[in-house]
Amino acid sequence: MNQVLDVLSWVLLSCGGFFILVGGIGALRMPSFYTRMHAASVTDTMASFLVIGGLILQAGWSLATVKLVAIILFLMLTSPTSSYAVANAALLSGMKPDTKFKANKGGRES
Amino acid sequence: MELLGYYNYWVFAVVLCLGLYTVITRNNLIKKLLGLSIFQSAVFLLYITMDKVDGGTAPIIQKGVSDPIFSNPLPQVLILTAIVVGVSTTALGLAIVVRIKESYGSIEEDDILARDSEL
Amino acid sequence: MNLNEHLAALQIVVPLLAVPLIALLQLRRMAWLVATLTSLMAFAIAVAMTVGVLNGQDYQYFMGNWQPPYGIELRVDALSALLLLVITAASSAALLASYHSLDTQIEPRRHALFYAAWILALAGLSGIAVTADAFNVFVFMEISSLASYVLMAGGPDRRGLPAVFKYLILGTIGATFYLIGVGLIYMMTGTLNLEDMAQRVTQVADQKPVLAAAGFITVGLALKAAMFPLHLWLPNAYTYAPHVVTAFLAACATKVSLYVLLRFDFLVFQDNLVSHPLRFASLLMPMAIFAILIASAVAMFEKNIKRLLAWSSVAQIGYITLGASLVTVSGLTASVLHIFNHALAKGSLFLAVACLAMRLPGLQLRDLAGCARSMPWTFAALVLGGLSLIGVPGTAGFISKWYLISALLTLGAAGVALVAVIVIGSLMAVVYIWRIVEQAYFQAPSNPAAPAAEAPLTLLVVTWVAVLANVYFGLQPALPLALSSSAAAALMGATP
Amino acid sequence: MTILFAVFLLSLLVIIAVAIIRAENLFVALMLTTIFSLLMATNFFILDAADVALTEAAIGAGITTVIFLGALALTSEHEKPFVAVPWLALPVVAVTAALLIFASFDNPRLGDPEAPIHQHVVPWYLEQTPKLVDIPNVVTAILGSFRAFDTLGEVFVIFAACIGVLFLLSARKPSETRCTAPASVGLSQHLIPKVAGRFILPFIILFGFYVQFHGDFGPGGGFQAGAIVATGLILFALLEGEERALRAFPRWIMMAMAAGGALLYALVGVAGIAMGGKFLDYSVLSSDPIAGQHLGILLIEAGVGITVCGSLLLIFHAFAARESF
Repeated sequence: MNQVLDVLSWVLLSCGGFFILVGGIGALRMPSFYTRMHAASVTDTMASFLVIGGLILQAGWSLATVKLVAIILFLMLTSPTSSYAVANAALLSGMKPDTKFKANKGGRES
Repeated sequence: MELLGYYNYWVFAVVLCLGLYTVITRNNLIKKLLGLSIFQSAVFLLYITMDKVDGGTAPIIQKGVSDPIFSNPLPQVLILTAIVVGVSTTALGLAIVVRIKESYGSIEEDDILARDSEL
Repeated sequence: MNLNEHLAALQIVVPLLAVPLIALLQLRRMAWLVATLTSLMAFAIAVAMTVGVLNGQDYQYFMGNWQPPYGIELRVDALSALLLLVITAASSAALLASYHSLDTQIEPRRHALFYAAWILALAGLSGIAVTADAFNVFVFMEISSLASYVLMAGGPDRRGLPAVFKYLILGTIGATFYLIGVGLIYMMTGTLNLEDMAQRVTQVADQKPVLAAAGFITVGLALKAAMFPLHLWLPNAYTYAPHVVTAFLAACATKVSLYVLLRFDFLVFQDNLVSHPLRFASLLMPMAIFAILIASAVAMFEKNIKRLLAWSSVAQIGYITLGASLVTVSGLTASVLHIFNHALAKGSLFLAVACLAMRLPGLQLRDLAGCARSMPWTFAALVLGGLSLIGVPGTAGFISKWYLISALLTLGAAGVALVAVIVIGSLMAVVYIWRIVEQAYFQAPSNPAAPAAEAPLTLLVVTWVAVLANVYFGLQPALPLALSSSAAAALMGATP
Repeated sequence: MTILFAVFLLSLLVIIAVAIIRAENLFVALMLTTIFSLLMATNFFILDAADVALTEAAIGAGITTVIFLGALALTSEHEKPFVAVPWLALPVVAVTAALLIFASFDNPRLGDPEAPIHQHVVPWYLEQTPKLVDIPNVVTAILGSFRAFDTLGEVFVIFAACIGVLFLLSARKPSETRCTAPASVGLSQHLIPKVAGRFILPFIILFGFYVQFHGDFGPGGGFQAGAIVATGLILFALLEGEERALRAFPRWIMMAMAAGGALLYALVGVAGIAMGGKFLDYSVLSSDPIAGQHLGILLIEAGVGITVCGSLLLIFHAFAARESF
């Protein structure tokens, strides 16, 4: 049983790591501000939930688990809010979202 | 591995000097204060590096753990003080910068000097 | 409960207790009253301890009743007693003067905060003088620095703000260097108590970190003490500060950093670093000579009276370090004595400037023409203070220069050359003081905005008390002399 | 393993420091400084300094950033492009770094249990704390009792900063820069931050109190707690706007807190003298010395927390209210 939990937690942890990597690459490579933010939000939500889920499995039934659950709840509240605030600030400062799918900025596509 | 034991001291030296460099060379007063806070943070690293003992834990005595190894608590106490000193200095510096901006209209050192020599 | 044994702690605790009270008082006259009473009380404590020290009492105090090196130790010996006298007396005199002088410079509703900062500066400076713990010195150094930035930024001239900002940056760098130095020594010895440190540094086999520590501490404190190439913050910060603040801080702020420097170099390093006296002297002496010559020369051409006196302060710090750089008992005696006497002279000069500024806010030298006729008392005080600064016999300044010269003459030929430096420096002081006298006494009044009346009476009385103290200690130098010679002996006593 | 992780974090620290210097937008530089502080806090945690890590995160990364933001709003965001090549500064700084690195080879290696600082003074603290003070967190014992005088000084440092900022920012503005900006309404027009913020706020304050009273047993204490509670109240001001925040929590309460906490600390010390001990001697406060120590530490930690919270709030509001001053 312990073995299974251990494997499962490592799977979760590595998946979390993978999504952090994806989010990082996305934040660097995406074409516009809003798409970058979209990519970065993967690290906020998916990746951190997976990592903390893995950690909970590692911790077992202890005080640490309670604290980790509290962290998840806190993240669920704050990270969407902060993303909203950033996007809203960008919109207010005059950055227009690209609605016409002109992804070929810089002539990368033919 | 032996050399890695000194890595902390090198980072302390490099970060300290980066901070000092910013303070000396930049004209912008807020940038100077940012440099100053990096400069101060580097010293925190020096003190905290000293406190580590191999295999030690944070110096909180727990019942039932026999013969524990603790890291050194004294530098931690000193740095708690230094952190508060740092934020106090920064706040005061920023208040002065705000006043400078209001009376000179600029926070660049060369502009301020130029405006004083106009008088 | 015997209060006498708690005096060392009360020296700091009384001002610290007063600070929150003053900050809460919104009535400015009340704030002034509480601040002045606190400062006078601190002065009384300092006097009581000086008497005790002269009678051979040792004021050693363990904070929280924890033995050093585990707890923080306070210690008052002759050197700290002398410093405490200077600090508390300067603060009390300047506070009494501020009753009138401050009204023209700071809006009344900000006075309570100003006085709170003042008493914080007082507490910080006396804390540095009292404590015997290297890190505790840093804490009180920061209290006094933060408070003095605030005080100096209070002036009405906008040029004061960049000047204070520069002081803040350099002061913080200085304090941080000091902190690095203390950290390095702590790393090698494991203690923060100065006495304990002095004993344990001897056992440190390898000296590289200790040497680096000595360098950092010396440079850091030299920055705070405005020693010669590191004095750049001082002239403008002093010039644009409110006048009473200049009188207070010019009398004691830089000296307190010098005091810590002397403590560290003579108590901790002296005994332990190979050829320390030689290194110390060879580094400090050229700086001291340059300070005396260059700063005096700059002062000769200065157009603003306050800035002129500020440059003269840089030169006078040179005299103090010159005495210390001899590393002899007589040199140190002269040095410590000059800390006391220069505080007297500069304090009374800046108080006289505060009187003058009541009627002539610009303080430009050319506006002075003929002012001595309408303000005879103010100018008489300026002249007497100036004479003490120059070192004319009969004034306090003479005594310390006399001791400095006799200490130098024991060195032989090299000493004579150094005496020449002092004589040249004093002659330059004659020139810059004469420029004020000439304008004020021998020029026809040309300025239409010339003052018509004398400064307020209380301000004049305080100034004259300070000036007469110059004369008194010039004729009766027994008290400062006893303190400084026993301080010098104690400092040198660390060497076998 | 840990050491490799530490090396990675430290290298990141250097990279971020370089990035801060190179950033021309001050806002960007400030955000990088916050990251720098958080990384620093992580490093402290790896080096077993949990208390310091918590403080650096709360004060270095949190409060400092907020104060900087307040100042940036009043000044300008862009740095003038940097032209002059610093021929003098570069060698000076390089030589300092080289000297420090040179001296470092005689420093004790990281984690060396034979280092002098682990031999002298500190063993006494670790040994005597259970007997004399009897609280688990040795850092709190030193901070609150053995070196309580330093901590008293520290409280007055932050109080000095608070007095200074209030004094400087209560000066009249030069007439040409005076403007009649409308009173800020904060984020009250924005639904999502408002709802989320209101939901989190009580938990932040609760956490602050936890840190305050748990300081004897784990990492935490007055400084961290004061900063955390102040952060919560600053969040309230951001959500509801200056005006409402000041109506709910007026300036005189903050001033009373800042002054009262400092006074409380000093008076506990004086009580030591009055009851026949030394200044800050808690053992005489109660018939049982250990109970006296507990009482003393509790009181002074409360004083620290109250002062820090009040001072930081006053500093924040001084910057925030300057616009419409």
